[in-house]
Amino acid sequence: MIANDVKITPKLVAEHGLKPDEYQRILDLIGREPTLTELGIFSAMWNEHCSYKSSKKWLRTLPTTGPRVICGPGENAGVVDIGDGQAIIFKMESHNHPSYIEPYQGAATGVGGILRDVFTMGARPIAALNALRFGAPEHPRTRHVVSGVVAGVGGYGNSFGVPTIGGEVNFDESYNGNCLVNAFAAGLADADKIFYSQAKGVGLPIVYLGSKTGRDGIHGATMASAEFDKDTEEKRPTVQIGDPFSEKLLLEACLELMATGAVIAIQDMGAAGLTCSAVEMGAKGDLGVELDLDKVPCREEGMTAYEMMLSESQERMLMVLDPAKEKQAEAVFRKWGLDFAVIGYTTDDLRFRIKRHGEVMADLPIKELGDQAPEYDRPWIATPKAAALATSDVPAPNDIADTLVKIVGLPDMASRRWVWEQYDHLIQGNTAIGPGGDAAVIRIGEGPKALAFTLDVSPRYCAADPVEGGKQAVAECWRNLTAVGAEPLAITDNLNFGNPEKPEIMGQFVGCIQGIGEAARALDFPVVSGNVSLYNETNGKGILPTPAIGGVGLLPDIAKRVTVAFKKAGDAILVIGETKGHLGQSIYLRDILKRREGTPPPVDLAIERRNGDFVRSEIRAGALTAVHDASDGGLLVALAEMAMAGGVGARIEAPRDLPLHAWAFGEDQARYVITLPDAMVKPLLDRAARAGVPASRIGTTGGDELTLGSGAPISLKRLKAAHDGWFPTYMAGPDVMDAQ
Amino acid sequence: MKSAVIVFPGSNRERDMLSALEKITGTKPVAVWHADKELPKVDLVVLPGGFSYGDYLRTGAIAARAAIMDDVRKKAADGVHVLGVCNGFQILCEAGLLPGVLMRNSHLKFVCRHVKLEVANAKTAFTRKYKQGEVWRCPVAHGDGNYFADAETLARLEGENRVVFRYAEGTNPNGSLNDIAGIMNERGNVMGLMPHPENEIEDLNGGIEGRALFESVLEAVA
Amino acid sequence: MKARIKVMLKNGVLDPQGKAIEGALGALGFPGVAAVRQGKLFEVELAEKDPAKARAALDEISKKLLANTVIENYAIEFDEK
Amino acid sequence: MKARIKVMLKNGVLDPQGKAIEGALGALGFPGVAAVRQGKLFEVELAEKDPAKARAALDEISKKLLANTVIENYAIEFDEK
Ligand SMILES: Nc1ncnc2c1ncn2[C@@H]1O[C@H](COP(=O)(O)OP(=O)(O)O)[C@@H](O)[C@H]1O
Ligand SMILES: [Mg+2]
Repeated sequence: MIANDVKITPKLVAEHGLKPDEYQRILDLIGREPTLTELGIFSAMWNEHCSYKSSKKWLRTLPTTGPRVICGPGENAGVVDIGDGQAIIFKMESHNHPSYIEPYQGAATGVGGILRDVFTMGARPIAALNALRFGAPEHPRTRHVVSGVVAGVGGYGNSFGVPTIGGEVNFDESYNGNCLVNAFAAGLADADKIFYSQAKGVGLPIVYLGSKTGRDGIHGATMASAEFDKDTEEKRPTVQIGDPFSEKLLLEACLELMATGAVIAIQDMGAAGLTCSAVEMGAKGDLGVELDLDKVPCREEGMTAYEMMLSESQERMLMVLDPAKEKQAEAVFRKWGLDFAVIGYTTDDLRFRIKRHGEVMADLPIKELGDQAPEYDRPWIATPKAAALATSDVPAPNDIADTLVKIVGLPDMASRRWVWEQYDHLIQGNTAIGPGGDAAVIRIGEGPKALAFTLDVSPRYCAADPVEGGKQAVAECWRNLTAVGAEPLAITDNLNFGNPEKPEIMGQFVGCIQGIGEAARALDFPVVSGNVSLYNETNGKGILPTPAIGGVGLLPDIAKRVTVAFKKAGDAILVIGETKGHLGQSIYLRDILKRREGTPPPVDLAIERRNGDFVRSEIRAGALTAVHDASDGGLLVALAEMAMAGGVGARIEAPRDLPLHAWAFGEDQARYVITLPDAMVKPLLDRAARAGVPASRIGTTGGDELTLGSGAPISLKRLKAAHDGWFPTYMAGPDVMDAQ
Repeated sequence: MKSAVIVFPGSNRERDMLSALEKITGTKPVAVWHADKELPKVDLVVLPGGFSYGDYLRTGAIAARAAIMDDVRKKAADGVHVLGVCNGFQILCEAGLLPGVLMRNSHLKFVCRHVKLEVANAKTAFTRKYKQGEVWRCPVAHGDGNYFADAETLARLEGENRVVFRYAEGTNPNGSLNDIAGIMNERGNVMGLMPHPENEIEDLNGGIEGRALFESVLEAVA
Repeated sequence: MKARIKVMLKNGVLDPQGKAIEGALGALGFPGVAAVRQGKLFEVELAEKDPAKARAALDEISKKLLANTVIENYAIEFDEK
Repeated sequence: MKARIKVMLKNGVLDPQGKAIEGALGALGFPGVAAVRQGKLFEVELAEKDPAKARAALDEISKKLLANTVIENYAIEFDEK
């Protein structure tokens, strides 16, 4: 009989984030009242974060397989074959709520969590990226959140020793009370030495590894799925502290241990720590698990079973070990100064049994804990279609040059150097293209193979039209990989939305997934891992729908990579793809005219693919000297970025068939700006014509000014001052901790 | 040339260093564990970059008291070349093998970027393949690279030509005194520097001027 | 007026620094030392002469700047009372 | 026995963190605060019961590890004297 000394009241149930019908489901499942520890376990397993109860139905519609996919969603990270017996393992995960409460530690532990996901599978991390979204710059808390989050991302990754090579930073008032911190990590492993979480074998030791357990983040997982409100203050002590030093030791110890062949199954302790990891390992292997919590290394005295099962202390792992190699395994961990304790064993009775001080504190059916989690088909309303915006309804600026300078210095468009210089993007010595380009490129071993990485989404498009926005995010990701010469392989996603219990929000979610799915299928770009973060709301107001897409691409020969920078004077500048001057939802419309209107630019996936395949084949043939995709801000902004990056100006012809501002700032998709030697233009145009790809020459590089038609030249110096200046100037303001 | 790279808990550029040494010297260096008591017989001992012990307490402080450091001291006294890069430099200062200390960057942020280094003394075992006054590009990646020493020590360092590298052309990334990027001991066989020459050795890095540092030692010990 | 502000991690909050120092002390042969916690100490010079006002000002400064009250506690001390 | 070790930068040693705090205080509208210095505070639990021996041990620990005496001073305090 199981001790049941705490009366489970409806209030207690509600405090655990469980709805009355969900509690009833628990009662039906176990046929008695749960103990407090059991209630805690259910609340951890059945909250949104772990169970995906609102999103599962829709996630199933995503394409997750492909010739290169070794392991899709369902493990700690996705695994993709990159040839030569090697695999790339990657995933993205959010740490939004914790990062708003304590920006430094929230972001740091977010990075720690995703790195662990990757090396748990046997991979040595080779790249980290991060997609960050903050409130309006003028909001009193924004600066503090930015400085803390960036320092936290850097603080963890730099110390751990992974190059942080890219990501995104955006500002919007919808994130005022709810920043987004989406951390991506990728690691390299031998394709035949991947480690999974499925336990195998009865009576085998379950080993606890890493740091000690404290009362950190108890209720963290529940918090991550709860809306913010005025009580947020009280939830503060659940903040977890990251210890990148221990994580680095854990990495080295795990990889060393895996090489000995002692590891049968391994799972990191992330959200809901011991509970989630132990249940997953057992349930996947059709095995029961029995744990004796007295054996768990603890940092604090008098921890209860409840606390130990829900603690989110960082830098911990659970393994099922080959008993014959237990001594050897322990020696490895002792060498690295980490805790190592056998805390239980696998059983054949499919129960999840927890003991503390010799007493059974929980005894639950292990499969049902996961399988029988509630799943919802939440009501949803499709986002109403916005009215298209005619170009004639969008006034031209007085001065194109001034407008361009303004745009390149906008919070969303300015250089992110201030951010990425705080990240060690060079460690490991393989960074071929660092932050600041379309995609970052990392050499694999001694080459010539390399991988490209990028994170993308345009939340304003997703808000205006979730389906097109979802498509666009995937398409832009694909395009960014293509722009450096990579073959796009697969993606991970991080779906950040508001409260799914609201049909309009659920409609955004459903729409975005539909768009992501369509694009992923059309571009053969399967989803191999991901994460969902819901309830990103403050006082009833949701964030912009933000499905961040992380993409990985392969370059067979690193020597053939290209960057965005203009290389020298005298190169011809061409645009690939058609420019129609779509200004709906553009940066120009939003930030210069202060209007959030119209439809986002439509994405034609067939055209996307055709244009991209053409550009990639030209890059691989060595024909191009610079490539940049035209996205946020439009063509002229892309040209300015290429000029600034190379310190080389350009003379651009004005368009004949479009109003100048529509041509300059329209955000039509599937476009690339390329440069090549003058003499090569004719043959390239011929090849483009044969491939049915629109291509036209628009100018020539040279000088230190950007000149558009007969307009006054804009000096690169002036552009750079605006572009480079915004971030440092903004961040020089006072960083006040509790200005809420 | 035989070389050894010491691995402390939390070292994280040891792989970069091992690989650079192998590429440049043609000989595989030995990785030595911090808890070992003795170094193998080598011509060059390298303390690599990283965050030994998480940079907790003070950068390099805990590593400077590691078991292996006694033998590093002994080898240094015997004239073996010792190179500390970034965290390695911090450790050498904490261990008293080099004077002064590396404090938080003046802007209090970690900084990773390429700087310009001026060769302030080309007559050392670590710089003989550079020209005096030569300026080369090299990356830095640190949060505590702000070199500080009292006025007397500083005057001695300058007077004895023991400042080996300086940040040039206004690229001082951390506020260090006299733009100091690297210094050596009196005898000239122990040098520490904050920048990472091991990450500037092949075309992929965008420059290869870090090679000359290792090639200098190679020549010096030949 | 001179004041000191002590900032320490709240109880139960992981202190990786303290932990690393404990480890190092053990290795250095000081086994008798247990439970090291590392905090911050600020020495502040104030123009304000009125103790109540000075305390109020330091309180605000501590909350806004010196201590991260999500994870840290602080205490204010005056040199001469 | 519980003890506290205060570690502060010596006079004349640049304190980038203290400087930054001074700057921020000015910007935040606390002009009355001059000269902020940031130091470290260690709370240590000792097995040793004898005050003299404890002090000697702490002195050594401070010199050997907790303070870099090139730039820092330290002071030892016991909780109950
Ligand atoms: N949006 C998504 N698209 C595809 N797969 C997803 C998505 N969200 C989560 N997954 C997958 O579901 C599994 C569980 O995710 P998660 O709970 O975030 O992992 P972890 O337990 O490592 O934190 C993972 O394999 C993850 O890749
Ligand atoms: Mg995981």
